[in-house]
Amino acid sequence: MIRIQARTEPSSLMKVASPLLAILLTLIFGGILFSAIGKSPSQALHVLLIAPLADSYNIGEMFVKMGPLLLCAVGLSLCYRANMWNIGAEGQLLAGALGGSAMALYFIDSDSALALPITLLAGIASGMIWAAVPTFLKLRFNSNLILTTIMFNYIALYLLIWAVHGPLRDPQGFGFPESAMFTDATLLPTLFENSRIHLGIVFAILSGIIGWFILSKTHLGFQIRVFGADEPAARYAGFNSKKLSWFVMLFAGSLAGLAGVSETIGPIGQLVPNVSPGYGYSAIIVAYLGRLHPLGAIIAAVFMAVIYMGGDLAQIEMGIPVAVVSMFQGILLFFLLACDFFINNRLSFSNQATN
Amino acid sequence: EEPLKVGFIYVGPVGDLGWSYEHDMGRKGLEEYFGDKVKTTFVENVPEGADAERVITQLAKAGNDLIFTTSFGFMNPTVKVAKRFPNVKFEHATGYKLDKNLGTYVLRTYEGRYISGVAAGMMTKTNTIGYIGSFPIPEVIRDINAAYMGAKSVNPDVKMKIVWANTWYDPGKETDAANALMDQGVDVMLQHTDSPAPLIAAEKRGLRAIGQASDQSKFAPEAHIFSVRDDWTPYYVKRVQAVMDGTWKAQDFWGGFQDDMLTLASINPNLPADVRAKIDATHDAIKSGAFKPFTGPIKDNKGNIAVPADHSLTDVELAQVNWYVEGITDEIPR
Amino acid sequence: MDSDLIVQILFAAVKTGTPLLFIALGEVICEKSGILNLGQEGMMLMGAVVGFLAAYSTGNMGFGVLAAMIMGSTMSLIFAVLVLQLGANQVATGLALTIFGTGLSAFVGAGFVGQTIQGFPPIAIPLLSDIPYLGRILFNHDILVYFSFGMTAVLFYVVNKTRIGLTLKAVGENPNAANAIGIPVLKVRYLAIMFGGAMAGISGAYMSLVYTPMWVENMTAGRGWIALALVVFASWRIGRIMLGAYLFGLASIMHLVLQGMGWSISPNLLAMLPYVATVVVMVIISADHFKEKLLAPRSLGKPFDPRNMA
Amino acid sequence: MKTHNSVSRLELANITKQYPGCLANDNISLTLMPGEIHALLGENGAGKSTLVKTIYGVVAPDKGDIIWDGREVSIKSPSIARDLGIGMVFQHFSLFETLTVSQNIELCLSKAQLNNIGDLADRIKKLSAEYGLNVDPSRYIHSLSIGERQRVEIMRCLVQSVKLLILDEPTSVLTPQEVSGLFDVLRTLSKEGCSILFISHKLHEVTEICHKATILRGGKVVDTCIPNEETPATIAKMMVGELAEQEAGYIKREGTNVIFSVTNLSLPSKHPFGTALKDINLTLKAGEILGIAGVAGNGQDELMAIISGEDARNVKQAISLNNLDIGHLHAGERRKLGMAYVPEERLGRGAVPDMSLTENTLLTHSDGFVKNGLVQWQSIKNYTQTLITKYKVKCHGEFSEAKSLSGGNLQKFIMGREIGQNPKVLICAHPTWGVDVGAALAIHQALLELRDQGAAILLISEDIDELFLLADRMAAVCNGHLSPLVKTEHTNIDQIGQWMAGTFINNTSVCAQEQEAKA
Ligand SMILES: Nc1ncnc2c1ncn2[C@@H]1O[C@H](COP(=O)(O)OP(=O)(O)OP(=O)(O)O)[C@@H](O)[C@H]1O
Ligand SMILES: Nc1ncnc2c1ncn2[C@@H]1O[C@H](COP(=O)(O)OP(=O)(O)OP(=O)(O)O)[C@@H](O)[C@H]1O
Ligand SMILES: [Mg+2]
Ligand SMILES: [Mg+2]
Repeated sequence: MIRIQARTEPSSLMKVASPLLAILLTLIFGGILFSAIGKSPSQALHVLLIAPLADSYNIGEMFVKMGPLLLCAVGLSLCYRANMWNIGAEGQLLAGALGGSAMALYFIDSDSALALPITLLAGIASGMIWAAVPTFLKLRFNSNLILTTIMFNYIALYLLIWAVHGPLRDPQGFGFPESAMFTDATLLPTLFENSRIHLGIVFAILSGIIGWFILSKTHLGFQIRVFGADEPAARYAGFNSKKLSWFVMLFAGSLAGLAGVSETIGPIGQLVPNVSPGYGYSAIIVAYLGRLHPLGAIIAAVFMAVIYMGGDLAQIEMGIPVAVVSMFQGILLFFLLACDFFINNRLSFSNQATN
Repeated sequence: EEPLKVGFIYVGPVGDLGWSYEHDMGRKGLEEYFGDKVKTTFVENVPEGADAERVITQLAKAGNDLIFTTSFGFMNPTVKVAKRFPNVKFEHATGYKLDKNLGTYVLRTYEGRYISGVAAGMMTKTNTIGYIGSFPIPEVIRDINAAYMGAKSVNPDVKMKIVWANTWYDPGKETDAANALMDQGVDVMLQHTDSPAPLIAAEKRGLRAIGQASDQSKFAPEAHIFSVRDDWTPYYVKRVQAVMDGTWKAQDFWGGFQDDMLTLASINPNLPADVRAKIDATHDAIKSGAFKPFTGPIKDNKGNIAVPADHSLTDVELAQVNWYVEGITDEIPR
Repeated sequence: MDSDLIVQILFAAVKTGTPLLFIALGEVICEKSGILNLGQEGMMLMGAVVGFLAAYSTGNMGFGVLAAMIMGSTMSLIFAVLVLQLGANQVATGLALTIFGTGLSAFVGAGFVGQTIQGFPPIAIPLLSDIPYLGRILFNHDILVYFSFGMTAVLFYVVNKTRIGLTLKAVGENPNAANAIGIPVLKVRYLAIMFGGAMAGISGAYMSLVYTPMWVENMTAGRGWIALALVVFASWRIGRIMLGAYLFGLASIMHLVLQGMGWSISPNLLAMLPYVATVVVMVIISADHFKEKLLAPRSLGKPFDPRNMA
Repeated sequence: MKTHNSVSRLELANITKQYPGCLANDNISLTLMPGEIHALLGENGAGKSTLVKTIYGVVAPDKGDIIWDGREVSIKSPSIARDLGIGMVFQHFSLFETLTVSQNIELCLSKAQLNNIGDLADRIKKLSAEYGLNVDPSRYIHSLSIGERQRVEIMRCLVQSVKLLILDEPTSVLTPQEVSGLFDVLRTLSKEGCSILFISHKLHEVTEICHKATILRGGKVVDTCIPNEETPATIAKMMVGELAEQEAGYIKREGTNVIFSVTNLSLPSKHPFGTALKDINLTLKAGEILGIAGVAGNGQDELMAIISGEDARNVKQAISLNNLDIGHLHAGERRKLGMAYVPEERLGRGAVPDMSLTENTLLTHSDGFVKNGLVQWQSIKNYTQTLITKYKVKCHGEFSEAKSLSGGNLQKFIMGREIGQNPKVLICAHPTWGVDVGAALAIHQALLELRDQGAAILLISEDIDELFLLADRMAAVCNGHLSPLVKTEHTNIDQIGQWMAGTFINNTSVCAQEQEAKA
């Protein structure tokens, strides 16, 4: 008889093995799915998971895709570690894109060396403001953070759409909702030729390392972890909960804002209505896949970027509809979540309790 | 002989029954016409942000000879990719940036909209027609003007209420918008959004509506006056043929009734005879080129001359319409 | 505005609020048992597509609704197994369910885009619909709207007056204690989650069978998220959920109505209205600390594993 | 007393329960006669709670039989246990705060039982009167004091006529008066033929009321006895396995200068059902232990919160340390000035369950371990190891998670951590609540040692015996009022007991009245 038993201590082997097991199960399941719709499973899985990393162009694009995911996810990891249920990375990202673009347009005729840093700062500040309002409402009026951040996502979206149809619209753009293309002074430099990898990706990876450093090496990070794991203990210890809440929220807001501005002055090069295909929401998944660990988020962001790209490639190369791809992603996530069960539990194959 | 590879990139899902759906119908028409002389590929649901450039690049890298990028937001990414792949030909819908290997193509939807206005102006009993706008871009502003001029030409007292739904495609919201208009006395609905929801809403109330982009008659057998159908197939066939013949050149193309890219579909047989006759007459005049809706003198709603007498707006001028014609009391939202 | 227009607007507010009402009712029951399911959007889409397919292929609308409810709870069962049996994180599992449901619904519905069905006709309730104003606002709807009225009343009764309601609250407040006195915590949570799924399913069916009787991808357009906000907004009270759903319905059509009346504020700014209004109302309501604390299910979102029970 | 009957009420045979990493019950057998009050004794973690949960159907045993009234039964769930006539009062209460008393009781009854009872509220009122339990069926649990909550738990068992009542450490939260009230109820029940299984760490209670006792150690039955033939000391020996040191009495001290004081502190409660503090005045001298007695829920938590700064409301003038007003400082700042606290709840407040002992050291002890905002993990680790050795904390090592420690060991660790900061003032709440004899002794000695080094200690406890043992001066709280402070030698249990009931307030029982009004 097979029985489920709780482990005395979380298994560190399974912490590594469980994602691998999940991927294996997904491959099997995905294979069945693809053969069911009449596509070669091996080819489909290759296109979905390997092809995105198969050549230098694709690898570069993978980094481009992971950048905003990672920036948002690192901030969210810290928030969730502190029990601040910030669902608002999307809005903070859009605010960053909006604020940064406004600044980039202000510098449109400039070649000042300060234009780029100021533009970045404008984006960061806008993201922080967008995080600050729900934080303030929570701390001052006790409003539910999940709710206010979701609402602020929508508000940011409409604000951005309004701006791009109105004040920030390109006067030479035939009335289409796009800003003028930014000039070099405010564009993020790319790092390699023939690739869109830009400085924002360096920021993203740095943010992961900084997030890890804060959490595991600093007293502030320790306080954040205590605050999230056990709020009464944090209060007992005399940690300043308001300060911690502000810190994680503003940190997350600044990173999401940086992600937003980096998209507009990076690969896009102008403000458009669709800056984000939902990075702020996907980042929630990235944060959890990375186990709310900033370094884990780096790996998770790579992984998510790969399957998003794989989705597009699967359409191009095999005509697999995008719907199947998002089913595949959903299944993968289910398995990842399910396999974590074995970190704290194991199967035992006897029906007698042993000593 | 290798088939010609043609790539498409859509902003929405092909199942949206609207813009992307119609382009995909065009792609299917293309396949049907050429059989195995072409091989088409499409990518749906591509966001108009940083992803677009990658997907277009990947289509180019996958060996496509001709790539249609079918949404305005793909303009700058297409321009960038076109520079890097000089041997691949690109066509971008609704944009205005050209290059040696990059052409643009636009529908003269305002032609259909003018006929819609004529029909609506004749059919309205409350003298109030409604227009659901998506976003205030030139194409939509232009079409609002065309519709209103059409209505005014047959009914001098007609008023038009405009509601912006802020979406190209959200059946729920379009229903809300249609109901909001009909609550306020509108009895004929026009819409510049893509779902049949406004027709369904009109059908439920026993009022009238006009289908947009595809033949939407079956959603509202009673309410439906006619649909102005977008048909991309003729254009796609023509351009693919040009590539096959080696005659393809980048161009800025505007297509309408004359090019069979717009058609009146499923005109309701129960229309009064005079209405039917007027619709046919207007359609024929536009199709033959005898009548161009934006022909002066036209004043804007601030009283300025927008189109001088005896002048018809050129395509470039049409692309820049950012005023409402006289008689529309609203302001263009900013 | 004349009274006629006001009546029409309120009528529309009820209609617009109905899908939100359904899904929020499901979510509130789920949350009362201590489970936060962010998979609303996915379940709702599956309800919409399956409801449409069933109604389309059988020609029977009632069958469509039933199928949507079954589908919704089947989807929620995936969530339930992961969260309850395997102790997976609720937030992440819910989001995964949304991604999965979005894809699966598009896949399932691909062949049915552009098909039409008849939809539920409005039924004026005799006598009640003759009440001045109110009759036209409330009693001139289709059968699903009446079902939502009935559902609200039943849930109000069950949650506040019955043993089932007590059990639900007990499990949501303190699953360990509930387990200790012999309440089958997991079973209660399974049922609550599946009820939530069924309601999400019917909410989706309302979109595809009544509101705009057709299927298109992603047709729920974010209503699942709004429902989550509504539950908090209503402080987990059934009556307030109904009010909130209609208020949100009203706010989301008001900007269209105002435009029709010639207001020249940017439509994009007007479109923020419902969201801004929600935040403002929320701030006003939640200023009352004490009540809020008593009403929120105390174990919401926290894992519970009977095997680890001390 | 016992109704002698040939059939036993309950018989346990070879009950075994394995938890991951721990054999909680090892072949336990036990017999219980009708009307018998049977004590279950043992150190922390001996397996007492596990055994009674098995009987109540909350825990499924791996092995063993349960024989009820002569029939073998399988108790798969609490509802089956209740149908048999078994009722249980849990060590950690299983009440729902947002529900009323009668709703809580209803949840424990099956449909059939409910129908038998008729009107539940009436039945509760009737039983209330009969047993002197004073429970109002319409009140919400969150508005009840701990003592009242326990009466609800007992009421929950009484509404269905119980044949076996299980009480897991029922007295640890009661005043002496409440304890004797409880014992009256238990004796009445016993006379009616109800068997009682009684778990307590207070051995004199066991000798007072129990007919028989079973002693567990490490999950095994190690002994049985007739308690009134034994003394607490001999029973303790059976439990621990060696002769426990007797705590006969410690030297009392005078204290030197006043180092900490609270002056005219009045404060409304933050929580809807908390207690407001009313004109509290107290002084605390270096080198003394000031004990504060009181029934739970009379303002101790509020007092502790405002003194520690967890309650962040500004009471600048009211609290001073070394003649410095500190009432406006937040908790962290007060710690820096030399204050330390041991809270009542050790897991979840005094320590973070999922963090290692090393991390839990850093929780309150960051002085010297944080440089430029960076944590010096290596030195904290070393320091934690010394704490573990010094206070004989039983654990795998400094990396053990706090939740893996038993209550007593965790308490020793927390005491050690707080004492290790050389506090000028230590505020300590219920330091030995639910802790076994051996651990309690160690904790007492640590407190006395700290006092003798010149620290001022404020000891809040519900255990009067402990207060008399340790405190140099004493006071009592009742409904937010603080009684006068007296030297321990100058008072006695009786007077403190009366003060706990509020007699010091205008010499009348205002407290009782106010409590009435609150209800
Ligand atoms: N020398 C040390 N001694 C004890 N604990 C340490 C030491 N160095 C780091 N730590 C702790 O070990 C962990 C290392 O940090 P890490 O970034 O792995 O975070 P974590 O909280 O353990 O994350 P997770 O548990 O998700 O892996 C932190 O908890 C940190 O407090
Ligand atoms: N759910 C559980 N999982 C793992 N171990 C457990 C669990 N519950 C109890 N234990 C362990 O079983 C042993 C017996 O625990 P139990 O609660 O029965 O002790 P106890 O005698 O009641 O102690 P105390 O006097 O502290 O209440 C302890 O070592 C405890 O850590
Ligand atoms: Mg115990
Ligand atoms: Mg204990």
